[in-house]
Amino acid sequence: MQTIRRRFRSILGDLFLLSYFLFALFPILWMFLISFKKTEELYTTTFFFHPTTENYRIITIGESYVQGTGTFRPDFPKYFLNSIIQSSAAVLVSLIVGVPAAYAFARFKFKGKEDLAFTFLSFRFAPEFTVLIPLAILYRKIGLYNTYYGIIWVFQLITLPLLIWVMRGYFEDISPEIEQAAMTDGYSWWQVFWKIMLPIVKPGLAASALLAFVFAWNNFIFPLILGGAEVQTVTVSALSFLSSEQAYYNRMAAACVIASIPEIVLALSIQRYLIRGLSFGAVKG
Amino acid sequence: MAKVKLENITKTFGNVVAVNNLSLEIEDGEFMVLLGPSGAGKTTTLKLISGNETPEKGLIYIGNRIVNPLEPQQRNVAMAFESYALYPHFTVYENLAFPLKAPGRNYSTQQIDNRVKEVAELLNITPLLSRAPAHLSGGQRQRVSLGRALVRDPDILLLDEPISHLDAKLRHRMRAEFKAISSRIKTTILYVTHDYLEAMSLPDRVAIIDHGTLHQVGSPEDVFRRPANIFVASLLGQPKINLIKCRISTEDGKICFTGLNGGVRLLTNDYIRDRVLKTNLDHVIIGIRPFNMIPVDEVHENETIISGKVYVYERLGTRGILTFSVENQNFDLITPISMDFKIDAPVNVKIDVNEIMIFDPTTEKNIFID
Amino acid sequence: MSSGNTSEQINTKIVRPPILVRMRPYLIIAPALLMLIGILYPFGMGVYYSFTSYRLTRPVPTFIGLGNYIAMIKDPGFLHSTYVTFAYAIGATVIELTLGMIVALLLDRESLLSKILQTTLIFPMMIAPVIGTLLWKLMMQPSVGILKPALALIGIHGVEWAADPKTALPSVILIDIWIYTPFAALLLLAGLRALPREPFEAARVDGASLWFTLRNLTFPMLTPIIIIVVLFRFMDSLKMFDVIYAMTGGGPGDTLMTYQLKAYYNSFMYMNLSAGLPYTIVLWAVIYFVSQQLVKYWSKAQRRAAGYN
Amino acid sequence: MAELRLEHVYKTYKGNVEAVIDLNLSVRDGEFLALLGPSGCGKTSTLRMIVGLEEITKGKIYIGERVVNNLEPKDRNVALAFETYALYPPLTIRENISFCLRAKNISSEKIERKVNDVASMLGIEDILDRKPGEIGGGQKQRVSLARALVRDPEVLLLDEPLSHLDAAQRAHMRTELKRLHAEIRRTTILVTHDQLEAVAMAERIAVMNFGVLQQVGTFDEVYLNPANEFVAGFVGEPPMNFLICEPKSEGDDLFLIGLDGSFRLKLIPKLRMKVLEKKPKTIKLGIRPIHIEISKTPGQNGKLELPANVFTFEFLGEEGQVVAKVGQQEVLAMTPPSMRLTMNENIWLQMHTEFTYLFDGETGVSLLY
Repeated sequence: MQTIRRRFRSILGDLFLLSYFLFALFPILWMFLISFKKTEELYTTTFFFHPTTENYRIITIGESYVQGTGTFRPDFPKYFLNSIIQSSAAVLVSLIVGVPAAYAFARFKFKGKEDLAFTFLSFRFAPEFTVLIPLAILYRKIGLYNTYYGIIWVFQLITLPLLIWVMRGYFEDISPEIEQAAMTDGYSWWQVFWKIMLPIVKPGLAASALLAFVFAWNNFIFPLILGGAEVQTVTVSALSFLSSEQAYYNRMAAACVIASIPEIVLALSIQRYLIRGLSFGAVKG
Repeated sequence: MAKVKLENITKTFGNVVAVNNLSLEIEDGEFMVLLGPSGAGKTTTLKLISGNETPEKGLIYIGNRIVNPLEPQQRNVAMAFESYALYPHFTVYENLAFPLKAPGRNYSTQQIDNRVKEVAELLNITPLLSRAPAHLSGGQRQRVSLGRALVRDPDILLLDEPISHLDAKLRHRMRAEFKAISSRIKTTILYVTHDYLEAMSLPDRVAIIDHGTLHQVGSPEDVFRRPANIFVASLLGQPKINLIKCRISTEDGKICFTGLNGGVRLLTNDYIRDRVLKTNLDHVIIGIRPFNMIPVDEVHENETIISGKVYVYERLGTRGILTFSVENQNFDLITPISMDFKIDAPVNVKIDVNEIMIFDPTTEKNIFID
Repeated sequence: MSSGNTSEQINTKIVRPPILVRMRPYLIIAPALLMLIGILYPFGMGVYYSFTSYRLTRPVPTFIGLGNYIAMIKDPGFLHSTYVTFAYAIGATVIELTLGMIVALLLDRESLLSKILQTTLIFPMMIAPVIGTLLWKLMMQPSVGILKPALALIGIHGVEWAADPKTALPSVILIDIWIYTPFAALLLLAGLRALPREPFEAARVDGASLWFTLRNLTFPMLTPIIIIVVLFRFMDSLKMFDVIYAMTGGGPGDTLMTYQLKAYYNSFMYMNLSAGLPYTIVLWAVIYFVSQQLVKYWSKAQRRAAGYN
Repeated sequence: MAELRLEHVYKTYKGNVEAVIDLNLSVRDGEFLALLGPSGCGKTSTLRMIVGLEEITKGKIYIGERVVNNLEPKDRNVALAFETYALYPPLTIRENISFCLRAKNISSEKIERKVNDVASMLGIEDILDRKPGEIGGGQKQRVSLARALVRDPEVLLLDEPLSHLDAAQRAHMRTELKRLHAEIRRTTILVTHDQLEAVAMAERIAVMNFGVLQQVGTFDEVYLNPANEFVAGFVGEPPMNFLICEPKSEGDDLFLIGLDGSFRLKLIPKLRMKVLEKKPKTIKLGIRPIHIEISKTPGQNGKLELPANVFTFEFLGEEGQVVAKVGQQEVLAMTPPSMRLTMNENIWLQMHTEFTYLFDGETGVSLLY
């Protein structure tokens, strides 16, 4: 029953789809490509060149080179480590604080519950500078500026609302009767939470923690304002490649590739749970 | 094994009164069914006893202990949920063993293993022990949920519509099977259902509730033969009992009910006459069960006959259901499968006058029960 | 306790559950509450400072009422800044929604192509926005970038992208679209797949054309998710900082000076914190108000899509 | 109005799952036929092939004289009432019903009139401006019927129309659908797994199992002389009992010896002749629960009789239900309201000879044909 008109329409559809994915994926491919270009070939060739891994070697092992006003040691691995420590610590704190809260939001009735939940959500939408400007003052006063703790604390603005709302959705999906059955079987609410609720939401919990990690990792504005040299993340450091006169685009591309690998891997592993995380549990993927 | 007593229990959700001043006693070791339409507060009553819900008013005794302040895990109650509520991440074996591993219950792993295997044998789900709940059929899930409640020896066993989600054939078989099992379970059982067949066949006593209020408690036969009111009468029996509003008049010493503006005239025996006179009512609602109405070809004078028009005739396998209308009120009766009726054809129906029930039109109470 | 006396006489102590059980929800939520206070405090400070004059060079807050807000409005660049902030947000959201819907509809057809491509749909959004922007900056580079030769192939020359004030806004919107269209596409695709199948089969039996079905069935039933996409995209693009800062830092000149950029420059470049705060607090007020309306509209749309009035 | 014919129709899904095998079925013009079978027997695939929502793997489907295999659903002039009603959630009931008319841009007065006619026929005039979410199951059922009938189709298809209603609504809708068909006289096909529905509403019943048509006939044909063991067991509630036994002739009499000698029955001449003719190795004796009379003493009146032992007895108000064991095999029977039986009491099951059926032990085919 495939009429001519229907087949024509599906070809047109596929053409449009191909062109969109070209627009979406080509830049990543191109970034990957020029990260293997030697500096000399940077300006002369487009697709055919002699690939080299020198860019990766320079930014990972690190090498000092003169850059205008002073020597600049782009020790990229340190920034990479900073990002990992800060993002994972922030997610850990949010898990410890947020998951019980999400369970309380899902199961218990208490005064002011919905306003509380909505306030957490409003953090996600508040413009960053409303809190960054006062924190810039506060951090310098209490010595949190340019420290891991400072960044981990401010990252809560990203990771905590996400975890609370997504986990609330997962807890609400579990029928209350499963808990009631477990309690009737003789377990206190804490053991029920630990032995029944958490194991059931484990996959969703892992996925939303990873997604929170990616959003913290990708954040640029918090470390830019509240982080100094010691705690600089990959996102802030990527920008510094451009400021040098002798623009090492190929090294920047290499830095961008390394900075993006964790996210791509994580994104593929939590494919099924992405929808829920992205929409804060509003859309059940 | 313990007695359960509910004393003036009231439970509301927002402004909906789920349980309304309910007082009910279930004897030690008794099998009682709680029957009522959906939304009557049956499940809420179970959850009040198990502790998953707390009443606003009233006391709950298990044995002679007031259990209101106790949480479910402190009440030694076992419950099989309507939605089965199996632990999705455990195998069937782990689901059955879970209650035995609860804190405060020191069963050795060997004891647990024996007990689980014994219950699995009883419910013949032994081949399923290593499966995950997701791979079980409805009937199998229902048995695992029942097994999880039977595995320990609780003071009370609460069963919430255990077999109502199965398809008709499986339900008939499971009901018969449950009848066999229940004789071997030595504990007080409270079994909730909306299906009157289960209420008739399984328990020692039936409690009928609607909108959270108790209508009647009694043996299945007692509740079926002598319903306390119209609600109970129409709840038991399929198709429903036929109700006719009648005027009372006396004709040469006998009480005569006339209804459907002359469509029906019933002359009653002396026993009924005495009861009716005592109530000094001028109107009554009489109830006739479908199997007490028989379609006849010829009419004899001393029989009570209602004549009407066939509305529709359905042959349902074992029997036919004839719906006939008199003064555009429809009545149902059961016929043997061999009969056949054409739509709108006239039909005469004989009524067995001694089997009729009589209700007070205002209080809807059965006048034979004081 | 003989059951003789009525339940009221038994004092409630025996009947009410112990204090620990009743306070349980608050105990569980306590750490999150502490965190909440820790976050609300700086917000409060921010609002307070916006009514004072406070410079990093002279960190003594002196109360000046609405002085900062009046200064902001009088600022010659304020009007343009408002225009570019909202133009960026509306432009990005509308295009991402439309493009996302088309991609979602095409992916929903379960063709072999859509199965392959679907797994890579999320990639642009997973890369840090600032890195994505650098990438496009590189591509737009006349010397090393790929866009100049590529466009030359199809006869387009001399596109200055973000360097030219006329094409600066479209360039940054293009990058925003590249990063966030997957968000719209993924959510809408999930929405399409969650729709019940039978109504669409009924529409086919009823002989409805593709467009007629889309207009009368698909879009009305997808409205709740469309609202969620608009909610997230409009709010986020209103406060977008990374893309514009990494691309041109607000330039060329003041062409891309959105409220966030204004707040950043006033507070951290010119050290005048209380001059920067009004921009971000006004933006927050706008976002809070718009998100409230959208959430209200969302619950109404959800009822309508599910078949209620 | 048109006759519907299926000739050698096959439906094979991916991974050659044969859903429908060589189906030949013709439905007379204006007839009400039920397609009855357990879930997964191919009845829904057949329905979807007739409507055009599924490709026809092999064979032809005629509506009237037209072959409809390659026609789009909308060009086949058939209408389908979906099992889950498939109403359009965002549209009002009026828009739901007029959806197909608006899709064909018919004039709005004509649409208005047609919608009101079909709405009054189904008694849903008062809910035309409500939304699908705000009406009950019975009403949703009527709206989906109205939407099907407003197109004035040649063939009306009902996919498990009553399966989502509660018991009271189901009984009511059974009578409504039967009266509706009497009124519109449209060729109607009812797909259902519930034999009560099929028996109550349809004039003829086509029983299917594993994609194969088992038997087509009126209720009496299918109920009183089932073609095979499946049809006998499927039609009739509670289902027919089957006792496995072996034929043994002694002199010119023929006896049926129960599994492990649990019973011995002398066959009446009519049945003996059939068994001798077909010579099956083993036989399944079929008897319906309502055709069994229970007696507490062995009978003498020459009826076919089985000694049995009570396993469970249930008192159900209007009647009782007993599960008795004949050797190891179980037999379910009904008892009059007054009778009471106790666990493992010895009873005798007396069977009406004209309602006893014999099926070939291996093939399950009825021996009485």
